[in-house]
Formats: sequence, C-alpha cells, structure tokens
Amino acid sequence: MNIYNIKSSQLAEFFEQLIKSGKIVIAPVLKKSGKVFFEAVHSYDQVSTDYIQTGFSAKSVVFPKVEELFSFKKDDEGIEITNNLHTIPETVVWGLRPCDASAFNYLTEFFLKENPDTYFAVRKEKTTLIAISCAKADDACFCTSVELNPGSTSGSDMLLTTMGESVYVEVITEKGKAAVETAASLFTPGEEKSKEEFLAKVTSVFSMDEVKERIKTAYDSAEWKHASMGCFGCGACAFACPTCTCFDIQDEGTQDSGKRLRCWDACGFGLFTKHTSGHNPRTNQTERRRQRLMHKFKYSVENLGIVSCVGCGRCIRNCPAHLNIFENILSVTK
Amino acid sequence: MSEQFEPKIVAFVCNWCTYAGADLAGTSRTKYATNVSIIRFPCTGRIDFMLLMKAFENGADGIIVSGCHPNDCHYTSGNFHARRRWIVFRSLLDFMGFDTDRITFSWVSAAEGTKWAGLVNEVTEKIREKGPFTEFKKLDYSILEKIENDVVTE
Amino acid sequence: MTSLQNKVTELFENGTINLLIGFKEAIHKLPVPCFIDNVSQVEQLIFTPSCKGNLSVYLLKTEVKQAKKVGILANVATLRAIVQLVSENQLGDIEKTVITLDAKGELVVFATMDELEAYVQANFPDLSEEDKKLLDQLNAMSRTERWQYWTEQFTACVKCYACRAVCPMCYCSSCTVEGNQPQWIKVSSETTGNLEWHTMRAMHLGGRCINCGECGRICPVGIPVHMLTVKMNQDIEAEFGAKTGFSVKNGYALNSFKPGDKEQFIK
Amino acid sequence: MARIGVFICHCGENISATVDVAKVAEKAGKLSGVAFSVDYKYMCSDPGQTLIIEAIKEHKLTGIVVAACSPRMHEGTFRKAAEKAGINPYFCEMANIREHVSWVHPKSDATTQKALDIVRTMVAKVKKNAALFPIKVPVTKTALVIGGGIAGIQAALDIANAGHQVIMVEKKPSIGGHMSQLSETFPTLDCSQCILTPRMVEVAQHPNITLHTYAEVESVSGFVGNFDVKIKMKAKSVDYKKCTGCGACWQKCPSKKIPDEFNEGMGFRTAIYSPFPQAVPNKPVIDRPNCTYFTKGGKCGLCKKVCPADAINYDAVDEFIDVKVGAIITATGFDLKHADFFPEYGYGKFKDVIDGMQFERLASASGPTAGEIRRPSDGKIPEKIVFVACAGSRDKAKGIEYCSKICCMYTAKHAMLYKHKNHEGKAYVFYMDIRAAGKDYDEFVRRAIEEDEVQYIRGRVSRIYEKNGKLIVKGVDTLMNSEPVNIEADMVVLATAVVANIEAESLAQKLHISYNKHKFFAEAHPKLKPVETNTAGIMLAGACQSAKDIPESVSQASASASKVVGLFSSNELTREPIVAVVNRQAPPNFTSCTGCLLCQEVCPYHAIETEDIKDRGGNLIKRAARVNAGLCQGCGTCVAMCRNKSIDLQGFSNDQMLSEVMALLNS
Repeated sequence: MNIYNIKSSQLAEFFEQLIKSGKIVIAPVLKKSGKVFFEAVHSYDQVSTDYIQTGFSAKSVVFPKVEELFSFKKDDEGIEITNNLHTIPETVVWGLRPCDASAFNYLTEFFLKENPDTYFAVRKEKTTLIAISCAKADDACFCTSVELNPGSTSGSDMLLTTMGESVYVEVITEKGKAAVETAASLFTPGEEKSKEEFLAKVTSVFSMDEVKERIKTAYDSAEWKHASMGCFGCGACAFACPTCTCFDIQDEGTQDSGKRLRCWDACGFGLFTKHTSGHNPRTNQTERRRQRLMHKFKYSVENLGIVSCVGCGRCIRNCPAHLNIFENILSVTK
Repeated sequence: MSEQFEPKIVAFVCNWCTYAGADLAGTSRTKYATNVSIIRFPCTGRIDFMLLMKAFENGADGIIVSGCHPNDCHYTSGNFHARRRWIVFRSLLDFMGFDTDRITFSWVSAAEGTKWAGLVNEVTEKIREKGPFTEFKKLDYSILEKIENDVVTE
Repeated sequence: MTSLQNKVTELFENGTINLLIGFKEAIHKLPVPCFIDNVSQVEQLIFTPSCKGNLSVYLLKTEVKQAKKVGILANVATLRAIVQLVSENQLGDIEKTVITLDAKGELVVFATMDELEAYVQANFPDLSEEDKKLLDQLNAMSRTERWQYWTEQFTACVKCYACRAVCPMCYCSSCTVEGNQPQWIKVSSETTGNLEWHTMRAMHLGGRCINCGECGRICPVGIPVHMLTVKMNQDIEAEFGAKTGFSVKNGYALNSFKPGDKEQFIK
Repeated sequence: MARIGVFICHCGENISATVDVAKVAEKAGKLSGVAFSVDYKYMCSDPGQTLIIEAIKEHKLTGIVVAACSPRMHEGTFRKAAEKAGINPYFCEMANIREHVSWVHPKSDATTQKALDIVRTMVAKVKKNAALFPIKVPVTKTALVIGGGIAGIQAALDIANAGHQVIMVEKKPSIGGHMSQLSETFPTLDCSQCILTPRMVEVAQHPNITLHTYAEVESVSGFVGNFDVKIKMKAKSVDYKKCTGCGACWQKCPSKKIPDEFNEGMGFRTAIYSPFPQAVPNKPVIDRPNCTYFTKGGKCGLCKKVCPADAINYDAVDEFIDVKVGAIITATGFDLKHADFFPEYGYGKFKDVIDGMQFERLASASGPTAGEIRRPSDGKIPEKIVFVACAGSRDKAKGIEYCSKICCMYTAKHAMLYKHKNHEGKAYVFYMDIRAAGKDYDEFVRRAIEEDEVQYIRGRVSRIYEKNGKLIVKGVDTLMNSEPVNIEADMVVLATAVVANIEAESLAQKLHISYNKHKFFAEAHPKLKPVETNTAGIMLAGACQSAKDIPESVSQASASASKVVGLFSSNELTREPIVAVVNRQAPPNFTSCTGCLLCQEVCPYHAIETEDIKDRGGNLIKRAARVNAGLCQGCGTCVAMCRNKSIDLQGFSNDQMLSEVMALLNS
C-alpha cells in the first residue's frame, strides 16, 4: 500500500483530471427527490459531498440493471449476432463507501470464481474504485458488525479519508496508482497513520463469529415469521443491495430481430421461484426473506467463504416496512 | 424536393359501426390516404388502453379509435364504457406530458363511409404535419447509447 | 400499559381477535409493522403519528386471512383502504376489528362497517399540502416539460415493484406487468417499458386508489408515482362524482357510465 | 409450429387492379410461419374454395388467411371451407384488402404495401388463434308468459298451439287484462269481451298451458334456454280444486262496499270475489285486507259456511313454486295515470270528471250502468260531454313527454259511443293533434266528426271548475286565433296518459332487462329487434314496451311467440363461441381472478356470475367471476377492464390483438 496526502481543496482538481483522462466518472449526485444516487458526471460541481450513503450501491457499474448479452438480426442473407463488449468504457467510481467497495470482493468471487462471466470481467477490469471513508453514519449502518469499518480499504483501489485540510490517501492497487498518476503533482507521499478520529463511530450490534455459528441452525427458527411478516415482497432491498446478484435472462424482440438481456431480479419476489407448472417452492414472504438473509450470512459463506452483507444499511433505509436486517439476524440467532 | 413524411397510423375500430363504415367507404369507392390500417374489435369496449401504448411503442405515429355513436352500440353500452375510459386515459396521458393530439377519437357509424374517409385524410394530414413520433421512440434507445449518454447507475 | 395496549389486551381476552396487525418500534427507532397473536406481545405496540404505513395491505395476506379474527391499527388512509377493499369483495372472509386514533388522540374501535364508513366520511382527508404543491407545479408545466419530468423519473425506476407491494389496491395475485402470454410490458427496466408500467398501474388504480400516497413515499428512487392516481382521482371525481374509499356502495367510476357523460374530444 | 396458408384473392379485377397481388403473395410467403401462399382470381368461387381446401390438405396447414373482401362478407364462407378441409373453422381469418385497400386507394406501391401489412397482421393473429367450438346450450321447451292480458294470451296461445308448454302467470284473480274492461273496440266497434272471452277460455282449457292466476314472479335466474323461475302463488283462501265457481260465497259475503277495481271504482264488490262474470278462472279469491274474517280475528266465516264444496281455506298461505323455462315473454301491460295527477282538471274533486277507462266501464254492457252512460254524481244522462285528449301525455311539465298513442282513437270512440246512445247529446273533444295512423283509423275519426257530429276543438284545457251543477271547461281554440272556449259540461272524460305498469321496474330488475326512464321495457334494437330484450331468451309483448293498441299488442305478441317457437325448434341452442372466459389455473391459484367482481357491473347482459371454488372438503377457497356462455354476447368490455387480464375474449383474445398491433407496426 502507498500512502499519499492531497489537500482537501485540491480534490476538485484531481476529480477534473480523472474526467479529462477520458474515463466515465460516476459519483454521488443529489437528486430532486432529496436522495443521493451515483450518476455519470461531467464536473466536480455536480458531486455531492454530504451524504451518509447513496440510495443504491455502485454494483450497477459492473452488474447493470439491464445487461445486453447479445442482439440478433435476421434478414434475407441470414442471421447476424452482435454484442456490446467492445463498447464497455473505462470507468471510475468516485465516492463509494468502504462497505460498497468491499462488496466488489464478493461480486468478483460470485461472477468470476466458477464459469467466469465475460461481461462482469470486462466491466470489473475497466473499473477503478475510489472510495471515501465515512465521517458520518446513521442508525442503519452496521459495517462494524460484519467485520468492516468506516475506513476499510478492502475492495477499493484507492481510499480517501478527509483529515481536516488534508486528505489521507491510501492507494491499494495498481489501478489506484494509475489514478494518482492522472494528477501526480497534487499528491505528496505520506506516512501511514491512524484514521480513527476522522471516522464515524459505528457500534457493533452482533459478533460475526457468533452469528456465523448460530445461523447454521437458524433455518427452523420460529422468529423468521416475526422477522418477515411485514415484508411486502418488493425488490427494494435487493436492488439497492451492493451484493445481491440475482438476475433473470430475458429475450426481447420479434422473430426477426431481438436481444438477450440479463436483468436484476430479487428473491423477495413471489415469481422468483415460481415454476412453469404453477408450483412455487417458496410459498410465502417468510420463506423468501429467510432465503435472502440466510444467503447473506450462511450460504455465501458455505459457497464462497464470504459473508455477503457489508452492513451498508440500504435495505433498512429502503424497506417500505422499515424491516431491519440486523434486528432480524439478532432475533433468529438468539 | 424532399420526400413527404408518410405517417403510420393504426385505427382501433369496432366491428359493427366503424368497420362497417370503412367497408361502406370501400363499396362507395371513396378514395382516401393509405396511411391508416384497421384493427378490428368486436366493440370499442374491448379496446384495451394498453394496446394504444403498445402501438406507439412499436412505431405508430398516430392512432384512431372509433366506434358506434352513443346509443348505437351493438352491445348497448360498450361505447359508453369506452368513452369513460378514454376520458380518464387521455387526461392521464396529458398529465404525463404525452402528446394526446396523436390519438383521435371518433364516432363513425356503419352509414358514415364518407365520414370515415374524411377522418382518415384529416388525421393523416394532422400527423404528417406533426411529423414522426420520435418523442416516444427515442426513449427506447439502445443500452449502448444509454451508457454513453447518462450512465445512470441508480 | 397504554390505553391502546389495554384495549388490545381486552380484545384478545374476550376472543374478538386472534391476531392484531399493528406497529412496534424497530431497533433503528422507526415504526415497523408487527403481528401480535397473543397478549404477551401487546407491550410492544405503539401507534403514533409517525406510524404512516398502510397496514391494510396485510389483510390480504394468506397468513392473516387464516387467523380469521383480525384486529388492525388504522390511520384514515387505512380506513379508506378498508372501505374500498370491502366494496371490491376482498375482505369477506375475515372478521375485522378496526382501531383508529381520532383527532383528539382518543382510541376508536369500530363495531360495524357502517360506523367505520361514517367515521371516514366525517374525517375525509384532503390532499396533503406537499401533494397539492407538486400537483400545481406539474399542472403549471408545459406538456413537453411534463414529458421531460416524467420520463426522467421513469428512467430512474428499477422496477422493484415496491409501489405495487405497498399498495392496498394492488391485490391481484398475478399482475399484468408480469404476464407473459401475451407479454404486455418488458421485464427489463427501461424508460418506455417503465412508462408503460406506471401508466398501466395508474389506469388500473384510477377511481380505486385511496390516495394514501404510500407508493410515492416509499419509492427507493424517489418517484412521486402517487401523483398519477392523485390526478386521476381528481379528474374522476370532477367528471363522474365518484370518491374512492368513501362508501362501500360507492361504485367504481370506470365500470359504470352515464349516457350523458361529457367530453370534448370525440369527433 | 404454425403452418399458415395465405390466399390472395384478385376478386376479378376488384383487388388486382390496384394491388400487386402477385407481389403480396410472394412477400406473404416469406413471413415466418407461412407455409404456403398463392393468389387466385376468385377465392370465394367453387374452384377457389377447392384450391384452399386442397392446399390445407396438401401443405398440412394449421391456419389460413384469406386476403379478399370484408370478413363481414365472406368470413362464413371461408370458415366453412376450412372446416371442410378438416381444420377448426376458427383457424381462418380474413384480411380485408378490398373494401379497406383496393377500392379506396389508387394503384401504387403504398397500396400494395398496405395490403401486405394487413396480410401480415392477420397472419400474426391466426397464429394465436385457438380451436373454438360452437357453444351448445340445452333448451327447456317451456315458455313463461308474464301477464294475462291480450298480449300474454295471444303469445301463450301461439306458443301452445305450436306444441310447446306454456306457463302463464297473472297477478290478478283473472286473466283478461285491460281489454276485458273495454266496452267496444276501435275502429270496428265490436264488443271487446265478445272477442276476448273465447281466447281467455281457450287459455284455460289448452292442454299445453298451465295458468297461475293471483301469482307473481318472485325471482329469475339462469339464461336463455335455461331460466329458473320462482313463482309466488298468493294465498287465494279458496281451494280451486274443490271450488265449482257457483257463487254462493260472494252472494252471501257481508262486506259488500269494497270499491270494484274492475269497474274502476264506480261499483262495489264483495271481499270474496271473482272480478267479473266472465272471469277466467271464474273462481273467487278472498281479499284479505277487506275481509271481516281476517280483519276482525275470525269473526264472520260466512263464506265457509255457505260453500257447498267446502272450498274455503282461511289457513292458506303464500306458496312458492319453482319452474324451469327456456324463454320468457313479458306482457305486463300498462297503467293509466290517475287522480291526483290533474288537480287543475278537478279529477278526484268533481265526481263527474272521469278517466277514459271509467268511461269504458260506463259504456260497457257489463258495467255498473249496464251500458247506459250516466254520470257518477247523480246518475243522470249527461247532455254535454267534454273529452280531453292528451291529459298528461306529451306534456314535459308533467314529466311525460311521449305520446300515449291510443287516446286519439279511444277518445273518438268514446265520443261516438256517447252519440250513438244519446243522439241529442253534444260531445266536444279538446285535442292537440289527431294521430290516427292505423288501418281504417283516420276514417274512424272522420266518421266521429262528420257523421256523429262530435265537435273537435284544437287546444288545451286550462281549467275545469264547478258552477251551478255544471262543469265549466275553459280552454282555447287554437284554430280560431286562440279564442277562449268555455263549455258548460255535464261530464268530462280525461284521456289520461298511458304509463308503465307500476311494478315494471322491479320486474325488469328481476329479469335483468333494461328499461327506459319511463320504466317501459327496452327492446334489443329499436328497429331490428323490436320484440327481443337485451337478455337472450326474454321477449316483449304489448304495452309493457310502449303504449300500444290491441292489434299492435297482438302482433307483437305473435312476433314474440314466433321468436320463442324459433328458439324451441331445436333441442340445443348453438351460439358462436366468441364469448369471454375467466381463466382457470392450477392450484393454489385456481384462477388469476381476484374476485373483485368489478366486471359484473360492466356487462350489459349480466353474464358474469360468481363461482365459489371449493376444496374437497367443501371449504371455500376463493370466490371468482365466471362468464355464463349462454348469456355472453362477446363484446369484450369486461376484458378491457379486467386489470390482470383474468378474463379473455375468445376470437379477440389479448394475445391475438396484441400480436396484430405488433405485426402491423413491425414490417
């Protein structure tokens, strides 16, 4: 890891240099609705600096809500099949939180470990993650419970921590180095030091080790019902989640032309598990919500060795019923 | 001379009045524009507003919806129900900023072959003046363009 | 124990209810729906002005219907939803005990639907100031501005269907948006399909929506979807004189007609 | 995989003159799913049809599109051809490239392109077509006739004579209706009862007619061919099986001062009574609210004592019987506006201001005055009578803007009858217009004016008041510069408005038939279906539809009867399968229908019923809508308003319509 410092007042310039480098820069933007979302920007003026967490995660950079896998066209001469892989641009994600950045570790494992997904691979390869550590947190944040913290470097290419007039820059990867080089003159090498006093305080609500152990037997807990009766069955949590990876393959078009798409899906939807026969193995929201939570804390550990919840709190903030994932985890592992 | 824009117009009509009216225009050899093609329904009451949306999505520049005059419905009240539906649908579309001038509602009876021919010409002319309905079509740009235009990651 | 908790305890003890749908405080301090099936859990119950959710949605859940005798905490929007649901034959299979807080903060338990209806009619809510303001803004825009506004909104839509999920009137067991024979609306989330989805939802709710505004309030990307049905309801009331969630026998404006219905656009 | 055949017709040169049919056939042949495509001079000719049939067989076609004229012209022809070739006829669709293309557009590429667009559209549709089968509905060959007036009698006799069973329900103790009250009938002046009574007797004695008098229709369910009707048999208090109609009871009955309905209140009857001497059945009923036995708690009982047949049964109660019928004829007739409707004419205040029906009774040989026209107040023979036509009719202010139609004629008849009986008397008629458009009608009115010297005054009567024992009738004569006219009359006869039967609305609701704002029943089509209602299997006869005179009522009754006989001519009704259907799915959903039933209100035919879906234990799982294919006419209004597409219309399904739209626009 390399440490640098940059003046807070020069962040804007660094940002403009990133844009000038020809990459698509995606950063938090305050929308009319009062919520902050990642969006492609053209100038640092558009970037929001005052947000605890963006409404949705940055996963769509590597796993867009709709990914065109290929398109086809039939005419008198035959069928032509094309894809858009070559058009995927170099992208910088600016200002994602350490929790989001660490989610990329899980995404990478999920998409590339077995049967690597080309689309994800290309997008991931072309993406640089410049994270900003959290100076503020809210009641929904629980990164410390899932063994992360507001200053984790895991998953980021570069992590920025504002320390008064100066910004403490941790460069973790080669991509991070390349980012520094787009505006090398702004950075001065620095020494490794504690970020603690500049980070938000997030109290841990459970011990990950205990949860990992106890959730093994939680499948039949009666608490699932209480934890999930309020679930309306929408996809707000899954779509906002930085690690939810469920998708649905859809063909659109006519017999003469069309495209195959990979679209976000959510295990909370009743149709998610519905069979053609009409049979649905998960008949109610209790089973569906259990699946989602067990997946985060048990199945992904078994399959990929990673707890796939990063404690970003989006599912809590976005839930129409205000259901709370860590409250639910606590109750089913009691 | 630049080529004249030829709009694509779909007419959703009921079997008993307007379809028969269009048949009458044919039997009377009344000439009119080729831009309008008819889709036959048993009754205006059967016409789902979603079909209008799908027609625009698939490239229609204009739409005609036509059936029996009030009180003439073969099924007595299908057109009355349709009328209410169009009143609210049209207002909703307008509220969403949709160009409702691209939909023409009309009552054409089985005896009004001339009215039908006139309606087709009038609507064709109106839509021709308005030009292609790009407003709706351009929403459906390809994913490629989407990335370049506004890489929205929300 | 609060008066609410006492009342609910009484209802459990005298066998009026087997299940109560209410609110409790979640660990992060916000009100979260709770489902109480015995007296021991009554102490969690809260019912404050911050309890904005429309719990009537849960009355349609299979697990709730199985309880047969169901109590529910209801704000005025929830009461309207119950009236509308009864008029659409959706609550016939449960005995419901509806509890509300009146303007003075007093507990009201409705013994009959007639009582409930009368209460709703006497306390019929007006649009919120916020919604009125937004409606005025939208109405004041030019058509193209409105088009710009809504297409931007619908581009942001991710089709999480939270708007549908929280809607008490969206109770269809299968929704047309997910139908695939034929497929009316694309599964993928893109502007045209999203616009069609929201247009369709509005058309299906106009004249039935009870203006609770939940769909707009909870949209994770902040689309004020509820404005579509607010506008439609306004039109329908003006044109056809029908109010939603007002009376069980109110009727539905779009399955009825008057031969003299007025319009200016049919040639 | 669909194998569609496309057949392009030249229609001689009707199509081929402006459409490049060969090109359309060639391009159509390349459409996906099209296995065969050809153009031919006359598709509808025998060789043309043979070509289609052979092609279906040879190319194993699963569906065909015939691009020719309007489907309204030849759809049936080509569907039959398809059927002959062994495929379901509903796999045939027509592309209308004649009326909608070749005849209305000049020869051009655009015209050919439009023809191709339409062909492509219909190919897309036919690919989504499903095999449909005519709906067979069994027919119960029994008709219910509601109302035993002349219309009901005629309809019942016609149906019964055709060999079918008829059940007649009459709410009064006797059939006969208003016609039995009339004196003479226009324009022939033959005695009403003389021509009616034999028909009444025929009804009573007809082996195919079951007569229920003093009975009402309680409820009706079911549909054409299969109605279930509950009939309420009001307690007569007389056992008709025992009663011989001897009359001992009514002769001895002590309650003798009950105003007699049959004589329009101008005479009296007893509490146990048969309404008139020629009544059918000529057996009495007890009018319980007026009977001492019932009002005074068992005192009296005289009739029971005198009855030689022991037929009186005070303990009788209303009974209900259920019958199954295949068709229903409503012949419930009309009422006349009465009393308080005309305060300005003094009706109800002055005894000698009477209505037309009362005059009929005065003029009738069987009436209270034995046919002598004597005024009610003092029994004197009036010297001057004023007849007021349009009393209430054609009067917006009175809420009756329609013409009662029969008044012009009966007023002329009344004036004439009076003159024939009192040659010295003077008759005046105030009228608005004389509407005498029937056969021999105008001649009849002219006769009254010219031969019988009835004085016709065109104008309205503004007021009638009493002065020195005379009724002063104040009016104007609009043909004499609106000069005021004052007539000192001895009697005034008001031709009051014909209105719907007071119970018309509730009956219409039981039958699910429509009615207009005046509660007259609505015909299915004002010109082409004047005797049918919107509900298949229910017909109209007589004045329940609108004011009618006797010949019109009888004609309509016979017309209705012929419709019923037509319906009964086969054991099964065959209906086009273009009907709506509520989907059915595998458990646990059973159907996507949510049971909101908002569709019920939309259906003009009340064809949407509820179905309780139950588990094996009989527990209700779900209540959903179900379309009664017997009633559905296939308009599809329910389909468009069903939010989650649980109802679909066969032949015009969502899949078909959407495919058409997509295909039309995606060339």
